[in-house]
Amino acid sequence: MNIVNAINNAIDIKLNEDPNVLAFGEDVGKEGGVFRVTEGLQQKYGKQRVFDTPLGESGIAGSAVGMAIAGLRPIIEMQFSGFVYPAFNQIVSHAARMRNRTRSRYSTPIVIRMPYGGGINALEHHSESMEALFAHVPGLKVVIPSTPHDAKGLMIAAIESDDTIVFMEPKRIYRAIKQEVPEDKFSIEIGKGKIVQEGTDLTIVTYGALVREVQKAAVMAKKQGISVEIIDLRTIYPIDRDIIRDSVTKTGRVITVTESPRSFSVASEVSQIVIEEAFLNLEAPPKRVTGFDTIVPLPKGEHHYIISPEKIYYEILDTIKY
Amino acid sequence: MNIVNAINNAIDIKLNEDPNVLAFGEDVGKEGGVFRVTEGLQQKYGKQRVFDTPLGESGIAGSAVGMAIAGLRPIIEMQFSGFVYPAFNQIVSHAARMRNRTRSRYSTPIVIRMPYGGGINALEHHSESMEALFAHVPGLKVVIPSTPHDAKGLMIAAIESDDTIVFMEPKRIYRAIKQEVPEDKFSIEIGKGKIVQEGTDLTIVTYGALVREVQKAAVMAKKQGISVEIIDLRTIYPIDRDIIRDSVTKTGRVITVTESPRSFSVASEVSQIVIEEAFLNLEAPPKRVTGFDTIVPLPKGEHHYIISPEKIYYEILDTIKY
Amino acid sequence: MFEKYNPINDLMLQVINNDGKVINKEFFPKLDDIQIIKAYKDMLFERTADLMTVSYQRQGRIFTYPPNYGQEAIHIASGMVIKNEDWLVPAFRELGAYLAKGATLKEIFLYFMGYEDGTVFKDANHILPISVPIASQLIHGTGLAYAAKYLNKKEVVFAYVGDGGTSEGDFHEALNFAAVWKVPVVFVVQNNQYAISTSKEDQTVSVNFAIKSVAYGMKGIKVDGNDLFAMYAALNEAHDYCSKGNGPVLIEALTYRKGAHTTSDDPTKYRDKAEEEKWEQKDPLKRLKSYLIDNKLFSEDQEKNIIDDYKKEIDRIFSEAENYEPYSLNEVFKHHYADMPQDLKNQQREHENFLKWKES
Amino acid sequence: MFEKYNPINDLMLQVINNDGKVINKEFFPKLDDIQIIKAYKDMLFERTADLMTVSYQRQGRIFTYPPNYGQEAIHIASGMVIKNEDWLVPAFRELGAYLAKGATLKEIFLYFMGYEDGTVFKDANHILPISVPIASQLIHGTGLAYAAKYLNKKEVVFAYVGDGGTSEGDFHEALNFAAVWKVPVVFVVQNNQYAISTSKEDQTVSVNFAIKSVAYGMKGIKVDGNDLFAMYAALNEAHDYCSKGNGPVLIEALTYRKGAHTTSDDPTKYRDKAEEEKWEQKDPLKRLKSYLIDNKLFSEDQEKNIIDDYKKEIDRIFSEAENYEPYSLNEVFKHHYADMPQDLKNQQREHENFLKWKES
Ligand SMILES: Cc1ncc(C[n+]2csc(CCOP(=O)(O)OP(=O)(O)O)c2C)c(N)n1
Ligand SMILES: Cc1ncc(C[n+]2csc(CCOP(=O)(O)OP(=O)(O)O)c2C)c(N)n1
Ligand SMILES: [Mg+2]
Ligand SMILES: [Mg+2]
Repeated sequence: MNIVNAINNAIDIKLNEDPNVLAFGEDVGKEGGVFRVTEGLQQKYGKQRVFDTPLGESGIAGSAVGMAIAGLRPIIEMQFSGFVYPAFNQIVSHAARMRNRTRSRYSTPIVIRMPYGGGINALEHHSESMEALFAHVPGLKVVIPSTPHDAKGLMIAAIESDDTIVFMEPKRIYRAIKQEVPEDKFSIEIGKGKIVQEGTDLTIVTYGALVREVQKAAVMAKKQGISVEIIDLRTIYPIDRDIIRDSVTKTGRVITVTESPRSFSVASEVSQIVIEEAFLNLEAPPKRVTGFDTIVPLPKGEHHYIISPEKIYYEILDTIKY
Repeated sequence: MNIVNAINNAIDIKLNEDPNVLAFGEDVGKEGGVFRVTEGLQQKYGKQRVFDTPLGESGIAGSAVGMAIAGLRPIIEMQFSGFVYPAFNQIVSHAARMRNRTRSRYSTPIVIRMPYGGGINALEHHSESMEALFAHVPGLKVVIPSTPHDAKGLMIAAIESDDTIVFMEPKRIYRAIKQEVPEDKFSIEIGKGKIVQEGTDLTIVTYGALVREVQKAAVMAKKQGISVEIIDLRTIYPIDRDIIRDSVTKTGRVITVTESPRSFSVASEVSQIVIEEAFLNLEAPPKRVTGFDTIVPLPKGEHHYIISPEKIYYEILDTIKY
Repeated sequence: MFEKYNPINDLMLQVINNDGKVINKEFFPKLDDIQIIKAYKDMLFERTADLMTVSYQRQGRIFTYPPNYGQEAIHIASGMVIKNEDWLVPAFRELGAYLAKGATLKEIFLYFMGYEDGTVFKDANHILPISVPIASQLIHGTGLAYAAKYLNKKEVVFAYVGDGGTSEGDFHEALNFAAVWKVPVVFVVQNNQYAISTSKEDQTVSVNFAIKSVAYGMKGIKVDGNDLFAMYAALNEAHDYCSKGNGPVLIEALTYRKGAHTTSDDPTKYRDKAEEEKWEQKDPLKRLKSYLIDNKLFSEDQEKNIIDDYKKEIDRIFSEAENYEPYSLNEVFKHHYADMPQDLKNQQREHENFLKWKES
Repeated sequence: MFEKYNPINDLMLQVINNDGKVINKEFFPKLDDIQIIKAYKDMLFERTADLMTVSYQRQGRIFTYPPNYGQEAIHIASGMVIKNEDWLVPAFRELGAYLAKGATLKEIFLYFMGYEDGTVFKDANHILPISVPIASQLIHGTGLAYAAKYLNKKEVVFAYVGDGGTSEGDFHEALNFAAVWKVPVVFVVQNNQYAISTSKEDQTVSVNFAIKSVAYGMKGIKVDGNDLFAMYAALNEAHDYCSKGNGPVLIEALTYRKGAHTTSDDPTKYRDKAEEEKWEQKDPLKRLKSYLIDNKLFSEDQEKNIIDDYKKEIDRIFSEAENYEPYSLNEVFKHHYADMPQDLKNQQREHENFLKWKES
């Protein structure tokens, strides 16, 4: 299974199991989404449960809020994360707040799916990584898988969660990784990171499509005798402090790698957590390797922006030398 | 002059000086805005230049983009920062990007004004501090004054800037501080912080309505012989690295105080800058004193959320003891 | 009714005139005298409670409050039509409708005193909380109606918005989605002539608000919102229409916000006495009272007594609200997530540590 | 014209039928034969360029591309009506209109090869870049029109959107603001029956798209978008109407997206051959060619030669684009701010240091 299959499989399992689960969005029904993540599901579950909506992100997110209050569990798609902004008001002012506003009377168990991230030679607005925007909003949880296995387990958990989950899908690796994934239902706890690879000299915290790139950089580092521990956050909010603390306490050095703009990013938050949790263990300043504080360039310029394993390796050397 | 007068004065000066300057938004014209920031300006400059719009934030921000392309300099108001989200798409996808998208052919010299922050016993959505959301978006600048003098100088600079400026106004102190402010035009450079008070033991970085609270805490600290240096950032993006570096290099200790939710906040970014710029000078981990990762409670619960001088003082002691 | 009052022709459904005379027998609703008397009393209660709330605010006993007076016919008629299983999706200026749906006045007071508890309406069935971001709630109405249809429930959703709110993009998306999905939701535009200081003319230049329904291929009707009978008739017809699976309806209720936008607002800045007086003639209570008195169903004397009783009751409820339990720190954190993140727990604990230190 | 074709009655302005016969003399526009022949050639150029671009994409020489074919009459008529001082506010499927406005085909190629340079249209006056976030550009059109009115300039704004785009909140706000402000902007809905895979029926249940104008109190008209004469007549009338200070106009141009949504899309998933064939009868080029041939203004032989020339020219332009200068790191940073933050400068310098290290 690749990530697309894994997410499809997770949604399929939940649609099958729970009649309250619905999946909708622009082009989600008949053609199964522009990335085919929901392919075949309308055919299987009917037009009332898996469907195309009019072209309006606010309408999609807002109607999901209403449905959720009525007891349904909508899985909605924003066609690209760059097009979530028209829905921002519904997400921030309502999905994230309805439970608090009604003192837990109503909750909004909505999964807001959206492909995100660069590296696919796309038009403008099709390449951004703005997870920090959601992570800063009280009342939301933000999940980003990096493997088919995790994508399935996290999607099941997201659909079953009574909270609103922003589920960001690293489209660059939608089909790039194939894995054996159990056919049965399983879930992965939201809020827990994963040690992708153990190491002793330096910790790299990352997530999404960059986990693979970090792994490549770690191979380069290994050749120089540098042992890198890699953490895949999997959930951006609530972030897994424990896994970060335990790792950095051990290694004393940390780099956070994210493809988003640098300032006010997830990397800054991870560094803050590190200094809160492991200040005295630090042998070098927590570093961030990120996109620039720029818009992702159109394809011909994107190689400048995209974070290469070499760049990560270069920063590893810098941190180790410190 | 208080902050309301100062901003009114700045807008007045620019309306008078430059026929391309317009000011509009919901209730901005006839009644001069719900906080009276634009009071009297429609009477003075006419309905074509200072006016009420239909109730649509996207329409307000989006039409400002069009006007700016045509050579005008719109100053628009979001009635409260909690109501900016319907305009988020226009701000993030267009105002922030038009210049880059057109390789500097068109720029969007727009000032997006919005009262923000808590402490005024308001209804829901009237108390948030979400400046980090804007600060993370490439292409925007984010300005927050804390005194009448700065409000005027920064507003003049914002109107004269060819960039899109998110101008957040700390409504809690709109009328709380009176200052002598020069009647003539002057401007304050965007991107430069200010040392509010010099000190040697610890740096506090803050902005907006909390500058005053930090000053109170510094008085408490002084009684204990602790000398606090206070930095008012004034601009959130681009943030003034130099002033932070120079101060923390000297004091070795830093706390960032902001009323926004904690995670992924301006405080995290400041800490990151500190560790990038002054790691070896640090005698304690950079700390953040912030709102909770919660929605600002309604007035009866707001005292729990609001950051008191005592709380800041408490954290000063903690950092000094480290 | 929807054919006859097609908004394209800019007609308005009216049943009684300003003097309370029935001018449109065809649409006089099937209500018996007892129901009509009760409706009037409910309007009286709403007005009394509303005016008293404004004065509590002037006394500094509650925070900013958006008064309802002038718009009671819409609210009370809504309350009469909306059934227990139906959904009420409020904006924030529908006091009588909340109360009819089972919200308590105490809760309303609590809300404007600054407690989230006050917008839960915990004993009311199928009601949403007060919604401040203009027009955004309409889409929830569409979603609720989708759920009703999907789950085969006999529910109709009633979602409210102001004249100003019709300009928001969310108004457009809510109505379009509802029409495409053909779901049972009645959108009620309380056209009270103003959005804060912004007049209807600066809001839209369409012939009326009801005609906006045409853009979505849905039924729409303009109704005299100060005429209880007309409002009841239209809402009831809309309920019926929706129940039968015909899809959504848009009702424009023409009315006037007699008071300020909120207690923080000063209407003299943007409207004149002459206009206020013109609308005074159309006051919904006055009109219905004339009808009742003409038909010997009610007397001025009665009114005085009733109001006195109401006042006492309202004062009692208000002091109950004033003695509500303190807002604990726990309440700040507790309701954000079904599964609360450790970070929130830590933040609460840290703050408790600070409070302990502060006390010592 | 707007009275006669009031969208409430769901009439459509058409001037020639599918066979190119004039069926509506009243609205046959004042165009001489030379203009008409040129219009046809421009449509032919657009189609040729468009089809070749799709094939370049198939060869992997450009990235995703949204084809225009089927919609050329709208674009070329627009190009004929839009004056140098007028503004063109594109969505992303108006190729012929960009070219007429002064954009170059080379730029278009550059854009879809992945250069921002390709959307600057630097020699074209008063044109906005291609806009991807659906419907958002319409509000820029309203703002430009406000500026034109405020600055007393004789400019009319033409802003484009698809059928799908009419569902976005921004469509609503753009039209409402324009109507309230009474500013000179013509909104053109290219109703090509689909928004990616979503059919018009799943998009709205209004009678037509032009009728949405009624909600804003503005003029609207439904036009056969595959009929160059009808499109020209309507656009010209709208230009005139706007120029005279009457406020905005909404034009629905009924057409069909003959190709895929983009080169990444596969329409066989959601529409059938029968439908495509039905629309083939209404192809805008075929219809105008029939008219020309009937009137002895053009011959099939000519066409072949013209297309051959076009192909050569297009190929030449394409290789020019393929040899465009490399995209420098500086270009990534340079255009974000008039006054570039130090942070951006630092980030660029750091990256340059890395590149130096990498090379060594
Ligand atoms: C999205 C949004 N923008 C602005 C506001 C501030 N605001 C509160 S009420 C109001 C006017 C509402 O007018 P209308 O819809 O006519 O309702 P009314 O107050 O007349 O009942 C405005 C602008 C808001 N609450 N939400
Ligand atoms: C706000 C936003 N949401 C989603 C998309 C993805 N998207 C690109 S084109 C398109 C369909 C547009 O349909 P229509 O408006 O009919 O124009 P057409 O493609 O038919 O010319 C969608 C959904 C987008 N670009 N912007
Ligand atoms: Mg109103
Ligand atoms: Mg289309």
